[in-house]
Order: sequence, then C-alpha cells, then structure tokens
Amino acid sequence: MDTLKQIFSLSLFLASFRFATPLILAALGGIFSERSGVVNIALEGMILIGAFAAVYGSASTGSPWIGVLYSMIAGLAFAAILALVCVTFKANQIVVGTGINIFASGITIFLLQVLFGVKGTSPMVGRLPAYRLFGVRFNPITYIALILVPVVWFIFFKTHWGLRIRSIGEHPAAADTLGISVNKWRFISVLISGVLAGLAGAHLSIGDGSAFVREMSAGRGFIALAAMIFGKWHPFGAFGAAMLFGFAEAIAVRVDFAFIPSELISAIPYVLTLVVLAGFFGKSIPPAASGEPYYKGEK
Amino acid sequence: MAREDNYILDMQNITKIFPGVKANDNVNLSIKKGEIHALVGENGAGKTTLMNVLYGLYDPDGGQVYYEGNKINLDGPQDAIELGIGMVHQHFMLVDPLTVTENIVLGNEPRSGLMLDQKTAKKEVQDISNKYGLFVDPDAKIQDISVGMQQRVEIIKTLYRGAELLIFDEPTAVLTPQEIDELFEIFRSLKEQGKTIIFITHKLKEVKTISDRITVLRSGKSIDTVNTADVTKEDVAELMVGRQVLLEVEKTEAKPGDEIFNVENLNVKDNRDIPVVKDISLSVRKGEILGIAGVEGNGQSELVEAITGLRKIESGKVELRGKDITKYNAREIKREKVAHIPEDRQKRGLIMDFDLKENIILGYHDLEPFSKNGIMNYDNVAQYTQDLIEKYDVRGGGMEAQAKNLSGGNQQKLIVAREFSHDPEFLIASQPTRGVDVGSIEFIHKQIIDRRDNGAGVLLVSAELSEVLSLSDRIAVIFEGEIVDVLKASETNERELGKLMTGSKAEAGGESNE
Amino acid sequence: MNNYSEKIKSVLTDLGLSLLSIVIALIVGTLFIFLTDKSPLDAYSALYIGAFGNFSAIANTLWRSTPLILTGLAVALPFRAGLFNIGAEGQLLMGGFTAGVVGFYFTSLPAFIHLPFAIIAGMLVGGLWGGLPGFLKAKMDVHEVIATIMLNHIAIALTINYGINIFRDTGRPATPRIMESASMFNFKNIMDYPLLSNLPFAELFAQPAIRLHINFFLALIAAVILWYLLFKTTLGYEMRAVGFNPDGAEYGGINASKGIITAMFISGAVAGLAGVGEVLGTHLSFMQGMDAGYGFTGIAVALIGQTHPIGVILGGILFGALAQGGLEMQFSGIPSEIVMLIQALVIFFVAALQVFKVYLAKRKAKGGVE
Amino acid sequence: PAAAQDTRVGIVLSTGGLGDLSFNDAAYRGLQRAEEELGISFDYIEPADPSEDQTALRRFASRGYDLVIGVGFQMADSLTTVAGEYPDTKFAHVDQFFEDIPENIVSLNFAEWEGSFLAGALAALTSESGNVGFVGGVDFALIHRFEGGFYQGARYINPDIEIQSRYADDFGDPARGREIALGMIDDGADVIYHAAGGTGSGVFQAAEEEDIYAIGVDSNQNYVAPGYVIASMLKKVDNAVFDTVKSVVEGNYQGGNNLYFTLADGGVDLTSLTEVGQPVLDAHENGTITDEGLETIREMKENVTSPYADRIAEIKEMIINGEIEVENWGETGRPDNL
Ligand SMILES: Nc1ncnc2c1ncn2[C@@H]1O[C@H](COP(=O)(O)OP(=O)(O)OP(=O)(O)O)[C@@H](O)[C@H]1O
Ligand SMILES: Nc1ncnc2c1ncn2[C@@H]1O[C@H](COP(=O)(O)OP(=O)(O)OP(=O)(O)O)[C@@H](O)[C@H]1O
Ligand SMILES: [Mg+2]
Ligand SMILES: [Mg+2]
Repeated sequence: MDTLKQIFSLSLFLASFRFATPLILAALGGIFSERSGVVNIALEGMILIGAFAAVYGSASTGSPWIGVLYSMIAGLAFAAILALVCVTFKANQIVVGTGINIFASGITIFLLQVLFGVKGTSPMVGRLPAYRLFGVRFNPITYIALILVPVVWFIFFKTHWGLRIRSIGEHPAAADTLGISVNKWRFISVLISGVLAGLAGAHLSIGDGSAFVREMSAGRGFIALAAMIFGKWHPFGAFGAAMLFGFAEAIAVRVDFAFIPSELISAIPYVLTLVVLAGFFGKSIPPAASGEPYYKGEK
Repeated sequence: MAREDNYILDMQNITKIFPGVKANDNVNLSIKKGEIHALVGENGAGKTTLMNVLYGLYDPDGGQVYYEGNKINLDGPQDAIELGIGMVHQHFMLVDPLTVTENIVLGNEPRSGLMLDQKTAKKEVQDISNKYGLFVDPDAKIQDISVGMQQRVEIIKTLYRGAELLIFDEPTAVLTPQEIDELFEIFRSLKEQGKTIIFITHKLKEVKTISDRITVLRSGKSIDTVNTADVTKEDVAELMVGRQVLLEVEKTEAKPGDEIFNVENLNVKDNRDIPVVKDISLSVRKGEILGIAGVEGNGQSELVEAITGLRKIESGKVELRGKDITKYNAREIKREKVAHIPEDRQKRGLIMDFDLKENIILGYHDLEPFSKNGIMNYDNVAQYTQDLIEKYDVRGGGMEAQAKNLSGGNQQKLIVAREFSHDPEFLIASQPTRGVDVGSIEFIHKQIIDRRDNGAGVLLVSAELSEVLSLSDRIAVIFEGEIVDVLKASETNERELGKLMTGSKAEAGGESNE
Repeated sequence: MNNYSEKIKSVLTDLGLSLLSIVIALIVGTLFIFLTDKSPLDAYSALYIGAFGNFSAIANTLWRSTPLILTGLAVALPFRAGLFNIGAEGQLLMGGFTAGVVGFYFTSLPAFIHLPFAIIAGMLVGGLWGGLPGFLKAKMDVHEVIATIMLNHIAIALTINYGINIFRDTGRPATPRIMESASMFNFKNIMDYPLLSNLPFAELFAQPAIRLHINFFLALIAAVILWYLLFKTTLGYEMRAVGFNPDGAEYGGINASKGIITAMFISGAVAGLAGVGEVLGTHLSFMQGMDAGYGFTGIAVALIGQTHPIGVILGGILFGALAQGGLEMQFSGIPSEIVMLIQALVIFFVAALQVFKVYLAKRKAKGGVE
Repeated sequence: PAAAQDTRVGIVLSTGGLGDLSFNDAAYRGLQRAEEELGISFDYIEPADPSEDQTALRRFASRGYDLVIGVGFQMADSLTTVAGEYPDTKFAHVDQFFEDIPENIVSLNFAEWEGSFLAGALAALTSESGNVGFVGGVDFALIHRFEGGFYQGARYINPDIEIQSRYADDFGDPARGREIALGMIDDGADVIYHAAGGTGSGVFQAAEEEDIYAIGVDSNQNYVAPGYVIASMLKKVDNAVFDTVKSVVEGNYQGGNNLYFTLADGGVDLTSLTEVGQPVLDAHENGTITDEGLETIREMKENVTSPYADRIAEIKEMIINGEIEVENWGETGRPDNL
C-alpha cells in the first residue's frame, strides 16, 4: 500500500533524523540538569534564544560556525540565570523555568527588531554546510548530536564527573558529607544543559534552516523533556525516544493517511507516544532529589 | 586552649539551636586518643546534632572545638575529612543506585586519564576490607545489599579517607546480634590500629561491653563523663533519664485465650520476585506474645508486609478470629483492630513532611472523631494529638512540627502512640524499640505487655534477641523463610536461639513445640 | 496556640516579599525601557493605571486573572498530590471547545438549563482530559509530565484544527457564536437585571468597557473549594499524603491510585472551567488563539502562590494585572515584547525572593528561643 | 472633513503582530504611506491574545481617534461591539466578511482565490515535472481560499497536473515547512506555493536547497531566497488601508460596506513577471540582499517568468471579465476528494 511505501522510504528515515536532532540535544541537556537535581523546563526558551543567537552570529560575521558558537553562548547565558536563581538562591525551578521561556520569546522578538529591524522573520543568513557521510547528507549539528549520545553516556557512567553529578541528583546530603560541592556541580550541569539546548536552537535556525522565525522552537523543548523522561534519564534511552518523536513527526508531515482527517495528522506523534508508553513501558523514576533545592543540614 | 595533650578532641560549650529547640546547650565533650568513647542520652538529647557539628555539617551557635590541641573551624565536612574525622550517620549517607565501590570513592575517585579508574578503586576497597575484616561486595548496588553490609560500606568510606577519629551514630540500631559482634570486632581492630571511636547507642549492654568512657547528654546538656569500669548499666540509665529505670521487663505468666490469628502455608515473594516466605504456618492466641526470632533478611519483613496487606500473597491463608482476611488490603485489615508498628519508620510509618497531628491519625484519618462524612475535624485531631504527645512523651517542636524534625527515637514513639491508641486486638510490632532510648524502651515494652494482659494477641518481630526473649511467651525461629522451630520463651536461651537462627538445628535445650 | 496569628504573619511576609520583588523587577525592567527612548515613569504609571487606575481597570484586571487563577489551581492541586500537571492547556481547550459546541448547538434551551449544561459539559470533558493522564499514571506508570504534554498537542489538533473545521459556519476559524441562553452573566449588563441593578455600586459596573463576568466568582469559589478539599477533607488529607510519601500512604491504608486519578480529574475540570469561561463569558465562541498559553502561565501562577489555593488567587491577580496593565503600556509606546520581558522579570524575582522567606523564618526561630 | 494633519488613526493588529510578512505588515505599510502622503498620524497595538482586542479598540475609540482599524478574523465581534458604543467613530476591518455590517464599519476583504489562481497557473506553466505543491499554515477557511485558487489555476493550465497539498498546522514552524516541502520535492514537485506565514520561510529554504521554485504570498517575498521565489501573490492590504484612510481624510468614507478587493481593482495580484518590484529594490537598498542577489532575481525573471507574462496577463483579463469563474473554497468548503 502507498502509505506503507512512504513510511519505509529512506527520505522519511532521513527526515526523522533531522526532526530528532534538536530533541536529542535538548534531551541530553535535560539529562545533565535533572541528573544533578535541577528540573529544567526552560529548555524551550534556551532552544529559542540559541536559534536566534545562531542567526545573529551567522549574519554579523558571515560565518555560520560563529553562529553555532553564539548559540551555545546564548544557551549558556540563559542557563546561568536558571542556575543562579535556582541553585544559588534556591528559587523554585519550575517557576523560573517558565519565566525564562516567556523571557526568551520577548527578548528574541525585541532583538530581532533591534538587530534586523524586523519583528517576525529574520532575513535568510548563511547556513551550515551539509556533509555527505555513508551516503546520507546531514548538517554537522546532526552528526554532533549523534556523537554526543555516547559521549554523554561516557561522561555519566565512566568518569568521576558523571559519578558526582549522579550522586548529587540522588542524594545531595551524601555527596555533601563527602565534601562534594552540591551547588558547584549543579551549576555546571545546568550550564551544560544550556549549551546543548542552544545548539539545538542553532540546528533549527542555521542547521536545517537559515532564518529565525519568532517562536520557532514550537514546543520542541517540552517534547525533549518528554523524550528525556521517556528515555528514563539515560542518554541512549533519550536518544531512542527522540528518534521515535522525530520519526512520528516525519510521518505527520510526509505520509498521507486516507483514513485520517488532514487536521488530525499533526497529532500522530503524540498519540503514538501515549500508546507506546501505556502499552509496554515500565515506570520512569526521576532522580530522587530532582526539583529540590539543597539546604545544608536539612534532615 | 585544649585541656590535656592526650586528648585528640575537645568540644567546649557547644550550643546549637533549631527552630523551637535548643538541641545542644553548652555541651562539653573530650575524647582521648585511641579510646572508644560512648555518647549516650535520651531521644532528642542532642547526640546526633553534636556529632553533626563536629563533622562540620552544622555550624554551632556557640562554643569551640579543639582537635589535636588546635582550635578548629569547620566550614564543611571536607574540612573534617581533611583533619581525619569520619562519620557513620544514623541514617546512612549512601546513594542507592550506585555501587558499593562508587559510594566509597565518591569525592576522591582514583582516575586514569579521563576515566574513573574502577580497577584501582575496587582494589583499594578490597585492601581496606581485608585489613579491617570488613567484608563487602564491591560491585553490588547499595539498594541490593543488607543493612549490615551498608554499614560496613560507611565504615570503609571513612577509612578510605584516612579517618583517625570515627563517629558512629547508633550503628547497632539496625544490626543483628551477629552483625553487632562483628562490628565490635571491627571496633577492636580499629582501636589496635590506633584509631579513636565515638560511639552513640541506646543499648547499655553494648556501652559496657565495648566502651572505655561514657559521656551522658540530657535534653541538650552534657551531664557527666565517667569511666565505663566505674559504673553499672543502671547508673548510666539513671544519668540519662534522671530517674531509676527498669532495664529488665517485668511480666506475669501469660494467660492465653483462644486463637485470634493464624496463617497457613503462606508463600510470599520479595521485590525481586524471589520466594522469601515459604509455607509458613503460625498461630497467635489472645493474651500471648509470639516472638519471631531471626537474622534480618530471612523473610520476616515480607511476612509482616504480607499479613498487613502491604505485599501480595502468592498462596496460603491468613485468618483473624477465624475470618479469612487473606485478600484484605491494608485499610481493611486495620479496621479489624489490627495495629502495625512497621520496621521502617521513615519509609512506611510516617509522612515525614506532615506535622505531628497529621501523622498521628495516619491510617485512622477517615474515622470519627477525626473525620466525619469525608470532612476532617482538625480541632479534635489537635486535642487528640496534644493528649498523646503528652502521654507518650513525644519531644521536639509540638504538634505543628514536621515529623522529619523529630529525633529518631521520638519518631518511633509517635508511631507507637498512634498504633496503641485504638485498643488493637491484634498487634504486629516489628523492631518496636529500634533506635529508642532506655526510658522509652521501658515504656514501649510496658505498653506491649499491657496490651497482652488486656487480651490482645501480639506478634513481635525483633532482631534484638534479648527483646524477643524478655517479651515473648512463645518464640518462633525463622530461617531462610521457614519456621524452623517454635519454643517456649521460658525454656530457651540466646545460645539456642542463635544456633537455630543461623540454621544449625537445635540440640537439647528444652523440647520444642507445645 | 497562637497558630492563626502565626499564619497571618507568614502570609503578610509572603505578600510583602512579593511586592518587594515586583518593585525590583520593575527597576530592572527600566533597562529595557531605556532601550526604547520612552520614559520608564510613563511606562510604569501606564502599567499601574491600566491595571488599577480606575474601577473598570480593576474589574478588567480581575477578568484577565480569571483563567489564570483557574489554570493555576489546576496545577496546584495535583502538585500537592505529587503530580506535575503541564496539561492545563489541553484541558482548557477541551473544556472550552465542549462549552462552545454545547453553547451554539442547542438553540432552544432556557438559560437556567443551557448555561449550567454548557458549564458542566465543559468541566466534565476537561476533567476527563485530566483524568486520563491520572489513570495512565495510576494504572500504567506512565509519567504524567509526558502524558500531559502529549495530550496538549492532541487537544490542539482535536479542537483548534479539526473541531473548528467541522462546526465552522463563516470564514472565521471559530465555532458558531453561542446562544444568548448559554452566555455567562457579564457585569456591564447589570442594569438589565432589576434585582442586581439596585445593589450598591451597581451603576459602577454598568460601563461598556467592563468585561468582568461571573466566571471570576466561579474561580474564587473553585479556589475555596480546593483549599477546603486539600486542608479540611479526608480526601485532601489522603492526596497530600500520597504526594509526600506514597509508601507511607499505602501503609496508612490510602489508595494512591484513587488519589492520583481524582486529583487529576478535578484539576482537569478546573482547567476546563477556565476554557468554559473564556468561551461563554469572554469570546462568546470557541476561537483559535483563545487559549493564549494560560495553561503554561498557570504553572508559574500556581508555584508563586505556593500551590496554596489562596496563594494562587493572589498569583493569578498579579498576572492578570500584568496582562491588563501591559496592554496599557503599549499605548504609552512600549512595544509588546518589552511588556513580555517585564512580565518575565516579575516572575524571576517573585520566585527568587520567596527564598528569603525561608531565611527570615530561620532567623525568627532562633530569636524565639534565646 | 477633518484636516489631514490632525486625523488620527489607531490600528489593532492581529495576534502574531508585526513581522508576519502578511496582512499585519501590509496594513502597517499602508498607514506609513498615509502618514507620508496624507500627513495623518497613527498608533498601533499588538495584542498578546484575542482577549485584548476589544479593550484595545475601545481605547482608541474613546480617545477620539478618527479611524479605528482592526485586523484579522478574531477582531470582528469586538469591532462590532465597540462600533456600537461609538457610533460617531469610523471603523475599518481587514479580512472578515460581516453578515449585517454597521454603518460605521467598512470591511476590507480580498479575493485571495483570484490571485492564487494566477499563482497556480504560473506554477503549472513553469513546472517541468507536471507536479506542484501547496503548503498551508493552518487548515481553515481563510487558507482554503488560497489553496482553492491555486488548485483551480494549476488545473486550468494542465488538467492532469499532479497537485500536492499539506498543512503545517502552525504559522511559525519553518522546520516543518521545510520538511513538508522536501517531502513534496521527493514526490516530484518542482514548484511550491505557500500560504503559511513564518512556516513558509522553510518552504523557501527547501526550494533553494533542492533547486526548485517557490511562490510567495501576501507581500512581495521574491527577495527572500533570491532566484528561487519566482513570484508572490500580492494581497494589497496596504492599498486598501491607505484608500480607507484617504476616504476619511477627504470626507467620503463609505461605512456599512463589505468591500471586496479583487484582481479587477488590483486588490490582489501577482508580482510582475518581468520587472523587479520595489520591495526587492528596498531590500537591496537596506542590504538584506546583495548585488548578486538582485542580479539573480533579474536573471530569473528574464529566463523563467517573463516568457509567461503574456499568458498570465491574458488569464487575469479573463478572470476580470468573468470568462473564468474562480470558486472560493473559503465559502464552498474544501472538496474532500483531493
Ligand atoms: N534539622 C532540624 N530541624 C529542627 N529540629 C531539629 C533538627 N534536627 C534535630 N532537631 C531537634 O533537635 C533535638 C536533638 O535532636 P538529635 O537528633 O540531636 O537527638 P538525638 O540525641 O540524636 O536523638 P536520637 O537518640 O533519637 O537520635 C531534637 O529535639 C530534634 O527534634
Ligand atoms: N501562600 C499563601 N498565600 C496566601 N494565603 C495563605 C498562604 N498560605 C496560607 N495562607 C492563609 O493561611 C490560612 C491557613 O493556611 P493553610 O490552610 O495552609 O494552613 P494549614 O495548617 O495547612 O491548614 P490546616 O492547619 O487546617 O491543615 C489559609 O486559609 C490562607 O488564608
Ligand atoms: Mg540521633
Ligand atoms: Mg496543612
């Protein structure tokens, strides 16, 4: 049948990777922050600011690579706000996250006007070149995302940094009694999550795209959050989940379903996910201490 | 300036205040190098707080600390660790999903390049464990190992960081008799290696056995420091509580009535789906206490969870007053006037973030007078709470305080107060006096006996052999999920039980069964 | 037991800190305003006047805060039961859409049937949309955060994309206008009702500019009911127990699944009511864009109100004022995105300053003992 | 008639606000022109969400603005309400037909289907693969007008042309736009027309990457991806708004009308297939596109579109004089069997 032919086509497979890339990156970011005990629902805003910074970098320097750099710096800067307010000042992570998301929408539109004199869509800028590897063509950020999956796994499960971050997310008091600075490591982890989310933004705006459009993150930060939980806070798990989402989104934009009204096709990824989760999937248990600010000497 | 030079530690006029509580009030504590120093006191006396101050976890509101003659200022545990102070906490500081090795090296991990050097780490762990005879499985996850091993992990953690002064906060509370003996062996070998030990416990027997000197705290103040040789258990108890305490349980001969509770061929699995209760049959009569003696991890926890409706029963039958309650859930069982003191007070027994008044009705919250057609009556609850915390002498903060801010022992008293106050006809008590001070132990034991004498049946599960022996009328010994023998308490002794508990069949020592 | 004066105190400190943080946020906000050659003073007086300047401004601030209070409550209740409901957005859409359809579909019902019918239908569907993730969580261990995020997207497709198309009459991407009989009482029409018209201050309401409708009072009632439910009923006790410690709750004979599902159902219904009000009270039809991200702002509202129903009311009014005053700022020449930025700043600082409450509490306690 | 210099116009834009490269921007342009040419003054509001529309409109009316304009469908009800409260104020509305329109409202509507018909025809003419595509923003009546016109236009030129059509369900998600376009290109499309706001910029990217042609919408978007956007379907909201302001200034404002701007009066149109349009030159002026960018556009016009200029002009004539009747899918609904 025609629908099946479309589903199993190579081009659909490639599209899945392109859709999955920002989800993979942001989800890995989310893993860093949540494994250290900081809930990060600001991924959405960090993606958005990253996407903008990338376009600005590419436009102002003419080099999309600088754009990528800018995107990571922007993500880092936003993460720094989250870390400062939530880790240092122990404010509620979810409120601040929400604040950052609103802030990101505002500031990007504002800067769009200051820097490009437009309010909705930036002019097209130089985008990253796509490279052909093993017969497929992707922009470098997709490759980076794919490489980062094992790298992040390595960091978490093979290095002492990973060990410390995991212990802090599970039992900060224990880490503290061993003289590990809970706040320092949380700070670092949150910053890393910002860098990765920023990179995800760059993929949207100058990786596969070549312009910034207001609100172009279009909820992907939250989907990434879902992918992270779906993947049980594990890099490979999150990767798998992100690929599933990517695949489903690709189906939604490419495959024709005679039996589904066109308006409902965009819902396919989400229904699919629910079915998968409800059908055959174990419990996702978050890091024990995630979401809770750490106060010394609390019982 | 510290007093003498052979003092490794000298804490002077330490004061620490928590919202509403003066946990330490000008406390003095001096420790000689190489001694085993017992720190005793009632629940809430301030022992743990004092040690947390010494370990740099709390900064005191007053007082000075001298270590090896120099005044020290601790910004955090790191400083304490560097000075050679190690602490094994009352509630273990272990990260469940991580392995033993990972927990031990956490914080100063051996590395090779970028990698965490698992091999070296493992080797160092093994070395220490051999040197001090601390057996652990380096690759096991904390969540999968016994409490005893978790404690050995905590000890290795401190030694790995070159601790000279080791603090043990109620290390024996959670140990089986065998494990306690092993622990004391470890203490001795540590002492031989010139280490100094501060040892908090509520068990005066242990104080007498192992310590050189004793410091007593009472409601935040240091009362006295004495040489263990010069005092009797009773003396220490009196110092702690400020009055005479009965260390021996007084009880009259039981007058068992007819059977109230029995289980037949019960089979239960644990969380990893391994059968841990195998065809157990038991029966408890009105007015008697059936003790279950056994080394922890032989199925008694699962047994209790199963008969209290907290764990699935694979097969078998549970009857109360002849009524089949096998399929009942926790609520329905409670309604049958069954009271349950759970072994894990923090995980099961309490909602740590609830205040006392909310905790003291847990499980009875939907009954009058606390609740009427779905509406809570917090005035009644408050009144009720006030009465109980006075009656059971639960200290720390009053009824608006959160349970998590109570000291360990007071948390236990809170649970006892709750469970004993609905005149249960059948009472299941596991580890009822774990971490509880002598005064409270006396009190709780007395309560249990009273229940019995009022005709309630009691199922007592305790790792504390002396407790089982002194309270029970009959004793069932559990080993690897099976009841290996049922004995009259009056006709057996620790030796015999110890043997049965560890699998070696009874030889002589009173005929078994009735 | 000076328990209550204690509480009042803590509430006052709360309010004081919130105000302080708002002030600081506005001061930081001036940085952005300077970037737009406008005077912060004008901007902020506009903000104030727009939100509280006169009677109709205040009324409209309350009107704007209505959906925020409701979505805030929809996040707060499950939060107390240990659940994070990111799904208020979807629940709002489902509820609003249902009310919209019921509102136009039944052409000949008397108001006293039609309106309640539409409201209940909307709340019910919203409730089911919230109960579903509750059920998935309780019975299948599906993490509620994923489930609710997914259901948000599904709700958008079902209502805004699909639902509107099947019921659309004209070119508007909106369902047909609702019947008069299904519309919520709007205060500007107060004079049409003899009973109300001779209430004191009635005429104050009788201005065309006033958009406040009864849903605000339904929101207040909802808040009180939830507060009562949480802190005064057995169910609430059980929900909070499950939220803090499921194992302990199980030991206490509490059925966690029941708590989870009920909490999510109720919160869905409350979020649904937010949508219902927007449709039956504000827009008079279910239209694209009416959800306006209330579900997400609701998260901030809930947590700024410390997931306490009464706190949520205050949080909702704060955000309502920012929205209402923000529009006025635009009239004083501040572009909309700057308004957004200032709103975000307020959130940051309100959140951050809650921290000092903890320290204050600690200090106070120390003083108390000595 | 009020003297021009003290004529004040207030406009409440549709949510999405400025930068939509569509009616908001266009309406704004129209007012700027009125400011320059007629010397009026104007203020604008970008509501954060539909709840703010009514309040915003009312503020303008209550402050005695001479003309108050509302943009976008969701404004219609609010505008009617406010117009009722201020019978002496003149109102205008962009993009919504009013069943019974009050005396002080003029409603400005556009026959997008006619313009889109030309876009469809051009697509069919330039397509070599006989396969063209349409990418819509959100699947609803307003966008169906564009889709319908395009569909009929393409079929008019080539009855058995393959036409792909898909909605992104989002006006602001270029990534989706791009993937949809790439999908269509995979399936053989070589000209794609979009009516999807920001999502459309993804379509242009895809066209550039895969070296096929795209057609812009609403305003002149030919400069966005130089050489790949062969034309744009113009919806001259700016002119309509300008004329309305003019009518107010000159005192011949005709309220109570639903005006339709069509090909006939240039309210909708296709960008010139031979000349480079002013907006493109402006874009070149302010550096948005480079010299060679401009050059490529010139070459493209010359080689790709100008050959069909006459044919399109002829079709346009036939639509105007009614020889071709274009169906408005916004009214008739979107046929299911596409
Ligand atoms: N973090 C805290 N916040 C508030 N109060 C506390 C805190 N920790 C301890 N307390 C209070 O300080 C007092 C001393 O507590 P501490 O834990 O030191 O007693 P303890 O001697 O260790 O008792 P136990 O033998 O039961 O462990 C108790 O009243 C307790 O309620
Ligand atoms: N964050 C807050 N914001 C505003 N008001 C609050 C807040 N917290 C508490 N209050 C006020 O304090 C009163 C008591 O609060 P609350 O019901 O939380 O006390 P409680 O001890 O939890 O209740 P109870 O003791 O009945 O279980 C409430 O009626 C409310 O008016
Ligand atoms: Mg203690
Ligand atoms: Mg309370």
